[in-house]
Amino acid sequence: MNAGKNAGGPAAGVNRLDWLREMLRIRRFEEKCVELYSGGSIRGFLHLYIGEEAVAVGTVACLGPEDAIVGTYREHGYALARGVPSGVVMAEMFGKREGCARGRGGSMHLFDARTRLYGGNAIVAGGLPMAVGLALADQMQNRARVTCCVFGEGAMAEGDFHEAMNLAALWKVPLLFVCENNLYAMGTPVALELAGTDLAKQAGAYQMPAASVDGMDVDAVAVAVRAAVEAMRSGAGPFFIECRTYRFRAHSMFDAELYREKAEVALWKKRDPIPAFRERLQSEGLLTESSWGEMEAQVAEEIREAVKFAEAGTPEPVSELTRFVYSEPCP
Amino acid sequence: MNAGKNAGGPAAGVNRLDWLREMLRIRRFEEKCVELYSGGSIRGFLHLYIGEEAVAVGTVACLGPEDAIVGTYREHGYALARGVPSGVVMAEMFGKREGCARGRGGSMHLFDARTRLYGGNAIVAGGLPMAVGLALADQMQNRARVTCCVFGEGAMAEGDFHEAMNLAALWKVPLLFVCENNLYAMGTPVALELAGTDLAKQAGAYQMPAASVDGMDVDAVAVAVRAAVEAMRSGAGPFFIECRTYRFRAHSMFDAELYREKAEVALWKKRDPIPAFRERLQSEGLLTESSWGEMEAQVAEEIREAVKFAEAGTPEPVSELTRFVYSEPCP
Amino acid sequence: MSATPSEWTYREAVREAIRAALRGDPRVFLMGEDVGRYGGCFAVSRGLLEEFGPERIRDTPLCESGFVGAGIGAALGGMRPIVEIMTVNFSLLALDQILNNAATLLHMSGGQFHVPLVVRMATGGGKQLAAQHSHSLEGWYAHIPGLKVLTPATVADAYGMLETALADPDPVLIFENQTLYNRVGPRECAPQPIFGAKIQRQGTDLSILTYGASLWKALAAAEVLAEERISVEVVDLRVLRPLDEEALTAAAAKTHRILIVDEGWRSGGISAEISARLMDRAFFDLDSPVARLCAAEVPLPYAKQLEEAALPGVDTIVAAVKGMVHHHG
Amino acid sequence: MSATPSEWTYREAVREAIRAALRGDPRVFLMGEDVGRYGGCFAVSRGLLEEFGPERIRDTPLCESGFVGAGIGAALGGMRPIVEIMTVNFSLLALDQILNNAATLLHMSGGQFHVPLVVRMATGGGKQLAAQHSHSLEGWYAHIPGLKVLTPATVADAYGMLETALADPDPVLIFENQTLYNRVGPRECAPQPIFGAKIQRQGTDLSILTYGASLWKALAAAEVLAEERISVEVVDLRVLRPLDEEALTAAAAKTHRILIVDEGWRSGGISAEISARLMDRAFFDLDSPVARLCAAEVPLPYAKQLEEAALPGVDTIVAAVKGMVHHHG
Ligand SMILES: Cc1ncc(C[n+]2csc(CCOP(=O)(O)OP(=O)(O)O)c2C)c(N)n1
Ligand SMILES: Cc1ncc(C[n+]2csc(CCOP(=O)(O)OP(=O)(O)O)c2C)c(N)n1
Ligand SMILES: [Mg+2]
Ligand SMILES: [Mg+2]
Repeated sequence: MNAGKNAGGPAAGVNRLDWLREMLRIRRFEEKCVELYSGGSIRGFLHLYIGEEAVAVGTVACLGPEDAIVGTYREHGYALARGVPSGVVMAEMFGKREGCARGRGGSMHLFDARTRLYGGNAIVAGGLPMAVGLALADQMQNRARVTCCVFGEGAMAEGDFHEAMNLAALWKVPLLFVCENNLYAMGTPVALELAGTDLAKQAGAYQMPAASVDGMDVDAVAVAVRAAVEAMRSGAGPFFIECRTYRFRAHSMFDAELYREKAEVALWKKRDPIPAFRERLQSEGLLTESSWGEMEAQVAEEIREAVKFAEAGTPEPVSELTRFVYSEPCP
Repeated sequence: MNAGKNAGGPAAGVNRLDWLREMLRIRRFEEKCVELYSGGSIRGFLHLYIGEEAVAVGTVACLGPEDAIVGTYREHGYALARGVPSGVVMAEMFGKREGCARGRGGSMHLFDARTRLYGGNAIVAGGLPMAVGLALADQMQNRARVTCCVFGEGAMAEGDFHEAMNLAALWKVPLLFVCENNLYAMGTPVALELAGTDLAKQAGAYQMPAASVDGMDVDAVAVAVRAAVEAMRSGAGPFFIECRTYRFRAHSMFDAELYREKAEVALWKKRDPIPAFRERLQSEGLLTESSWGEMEAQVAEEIREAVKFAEAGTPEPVSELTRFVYSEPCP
Repeated sequence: MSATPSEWTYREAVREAIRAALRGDPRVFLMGEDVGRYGGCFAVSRGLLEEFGPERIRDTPLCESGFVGAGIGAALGGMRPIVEIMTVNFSLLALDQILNNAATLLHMSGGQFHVPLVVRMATGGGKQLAAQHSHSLEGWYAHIPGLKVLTPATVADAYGMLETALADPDPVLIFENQTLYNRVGPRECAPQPIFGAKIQRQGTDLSILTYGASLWKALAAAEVLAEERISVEVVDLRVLRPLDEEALTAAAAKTHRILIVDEGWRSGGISAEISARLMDRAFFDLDSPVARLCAAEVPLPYAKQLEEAALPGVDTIVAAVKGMVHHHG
Repeated sequence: MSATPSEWTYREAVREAIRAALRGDPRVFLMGEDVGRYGGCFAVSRGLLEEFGPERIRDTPLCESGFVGAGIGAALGGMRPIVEIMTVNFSLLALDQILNNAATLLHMSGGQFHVPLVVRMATGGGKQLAAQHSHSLEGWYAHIPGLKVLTPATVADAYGMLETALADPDPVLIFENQTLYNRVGPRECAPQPIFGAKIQRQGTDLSILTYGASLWKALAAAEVLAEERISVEVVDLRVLRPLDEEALTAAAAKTHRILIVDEGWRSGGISAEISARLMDRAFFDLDSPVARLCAAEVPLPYAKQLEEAALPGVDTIVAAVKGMVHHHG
């Protein structure tokens, strides 16, 4: 399936202004994180999603509240788009008990039962088999839910990716594979990672339908994801979508970026999903300069509040260290 | 590549009578093993190759003495065709020090440095990454050798298969992937094992050339393998060959064969590679009734000698138990 | 399989426990390689496919990491999967899923995501299956926080621990020693606790702490030793994580001499942990150092004579006990 | 990295050891994720690609099982691969290759196939990397026969053990604690033995047995304790398999009190094995039970305060020593 062909504009009832706002929230949130990292409030690994926001926002926009997401260590965007409050996410990165994993997870391990966000998984491809199981549970219990698992193109070299693809396809479970192809796995370009670089074609080996879309275009992502999710909900089995995207920042805070040209980064930055979408909405008459300004202000305010919330939180007490290694007896 | 198309008859200098003899040796050897298993001289797991002999014989026929083989637990055929003396193989199954692994391996773990037989590997697909490394070593040392790894279609569901395919294709190492598609992994039919049952097509996902051949026809196997090996020796990179075959016996000695119809087995037995090839050689005037009789007699004599050799061997002494956990200091 | 009507085999006990669980709870299903059509590689699940169908007796492709991970996900999704890995040796392929996901998710998510997963696998040597099919790694798994590690040795536990494991909200690994499947015992269908050791034979001179297949070797050894007036207590550990520390210290307090018998490798095995706990909690109760009789530290070999020499046996247990009782008696 | 000309960092020492090996032996090559273009996830291999090219500084795709297996095969094929796994946590994906192949092939083949493979990996917590990037599993690996397990703590060992490991005909795992890479030490390019513990500080009241990053915590604690006139001996184990049993018993014979400090989990960790060996070989030399100070048995958490509480620290070592010396003194 090619997203451009099969589908028209956004579905009825969709508020694309929200999509712009979501992308902006993620952007500003992460920019703040960089600052806070320099200041020492956030530690550990911090993987930024800046440049890739259209993928998370376009994907999450097409999921229902009962659907599940299994993300990677580069998952801030999913947590925010999914509705985990930004303060709660920030508190997690501050190691506070108000965080969505009570400070145990940090940036790489955001979890939220309410929105069915199953991580924040930092073993590359390690979440995919689990996602098969979540989808299987829905299938076996006759629930019309879907599960969406996200991974980078680098993950496709791992055996777990293939085992999950094969199981999902064999069992026809409602699982959406969203590949964020940002061209690099840390410093390794996709051509050194995968013998077959036509990623959607890989799905063919499992007889799984697939699409490849412009991951810098939130509309394109949403069109493809919506079609896939609808098909899955009526029992069509799994679906694979490659989103061609790019990370504007370093892999993590420990990356000298020796492996790519500044010019390449600059070129991709011209395709920044946020200004592009903003202009589109403006040209469609859905957004004015002033409503954009308001949006920026609202988001800035939200981020300020998030930081305040995180700062005001309680460090998860050391006395709680051994809690949750095992479940607690039911009361 | 389709084997039938690209290649003519057997290469010059090839003695196809030897192929018949090799298949017969394997067959009679294993029939003897069954007897000996019932008698208790052989224990552990015993996986018979009966019905699949054309694959090993056709493959090994195209390898040079310097080439390497990485086999599975169903590897008697490879050891014998490769020239590990039948007495030595039998001694291994008797747990004798004269065995090719000094009794430590048994049926599933035949090893032989002289003929570069790297197992006998009983973790399904576990030998494949190792085979990539063997081929890589040749490539890095500029040796024109090839490595041949063998596996069942069931192994293709394992992540290790995919990791090995990807590495081999990326690095263009001289590695031949020989898939023995005998339609079952223990009791699981291929349709429940693999979402994509066109196996040669799987190789396409790695941009690896592939062929699918009749694994009951030793000529067809040899034609395909020879073409692949020649290409690999001149730097063409890895190659995948599916050999469509069937195991006539149970998976191992602990298999009630609940999962397949007797009629299906009977049908495949009509395609037994040995009588078929024998008739072909007869019709080509290369074999007479009496030379066949002689061959049977020679093979029977060899097997008798092999058993004698094994029986006369010394049980690997218990005092040697801890030898070879680590290497011994060089003298 | 020569069971009387009031008896059955360990294999049957496991099978019937699975059957009862499947009947009792629609969330329960069994998945693994060849559990269905083939009947299970050790014939444990034979006949279940016919009763429950291929959704609930789910044959998986060969992909240990994939289907264990799928089990974790299914557990998160509200099911109660029983995942069968043919043998512990193959479970290494799934170790990332077991350690980095199953054992970790609850803590890492701040208590949000429970993983009520049961993984069963065969373990152990003694059948001449050589180095890729014979190891005893259950004690090694006991290193991992977040897991519970069960080693049913008796037919009663084979049945009863599964039910309790399925009711547990956390991941539980059940290790079934390959050599026990044909063992016959009373046909009992009661749930059994998944914590706590059990004294299987009372004695006063020395305590053998053991589990799994070795329990029976230890009991046979105790019988032999009784004829020589050496009174041996035999404790079935039953559960390797969490260890029943009270039972360990009680043994030391009672007999003052301890022999641990374990078919796993010695260095860093469960025998080490038991010895270290006794060091910690019972040092002044011990008359002599805790002794360990374990598998030789070699990849288990095929040949019968080698494999037998590599594993603890009744003879070596008897000799070890005599050595301890006489030297320090 | 504030090294004087006669000093360098642990990171540089490892890098230069690799460089020397690559220069000295055409069979040596380095392979792993991001060892080339990226410069190594801990910047260990930065600059090597430029000198040796992409064949010998080989960036692999993400496939731990695949490239560790390829390392085994390359070793069998006459090469001397150094395989880098980014951290021990990801090595679980390769555990089947490590245990069922690398550690097993020589024995299983009756002595025919040696596997001269070196696998390096980062290990340990302390950098707030949470539960999938922080565990210390080196002691766990020490359970496996056929492997050698090295834990260089000093800059000299970081350089010198690699050379010796590469000369070894068997598979060697080298664990580099993440927190040590920036440690500065004398610039020494001598090979170091890959067997044997080393006394890093003499003392008489109590011996601390430790390794890796904890060595430095133990030495700092000894310094603090010296001010209170408690004389602590500090032993760097250096190698976890095979363990230097003589060094363990010598420590017991000298100070009669032993504290093991280990950043791995306690149950079934290397601390258990050391305690059990002392039980076995030095029971009558001990004045008090061997004590263990280990990581809390939890998946290591992200938050600084939690992670610090989970790991042994100078303070907790000091407190443990005082408790032992005063209670039983
Ligand atoms: C199994 C495993 N191996 C290695 C790593 C270290 N690592 C973290 S992210 C990463 C690159 C992943 O690339 P990709 O899948 O393309 O995702 P991206 O980071 O580009 O979003 C690597 C090698 C890991 N976390 N897990
Ligand atoms: C990793 C692993 N999982 C499971 C097994 C048990 N097992 C041995 S052979 C086999 C079936 C393999 O089927 P296939 O690859 O098609 O080879 P065939 O036996 O048909 O030749 C299984 C499941 C194993 N040895 N290794
Ligand atoms: Mg990427
Ligand atoms: Mg097969």
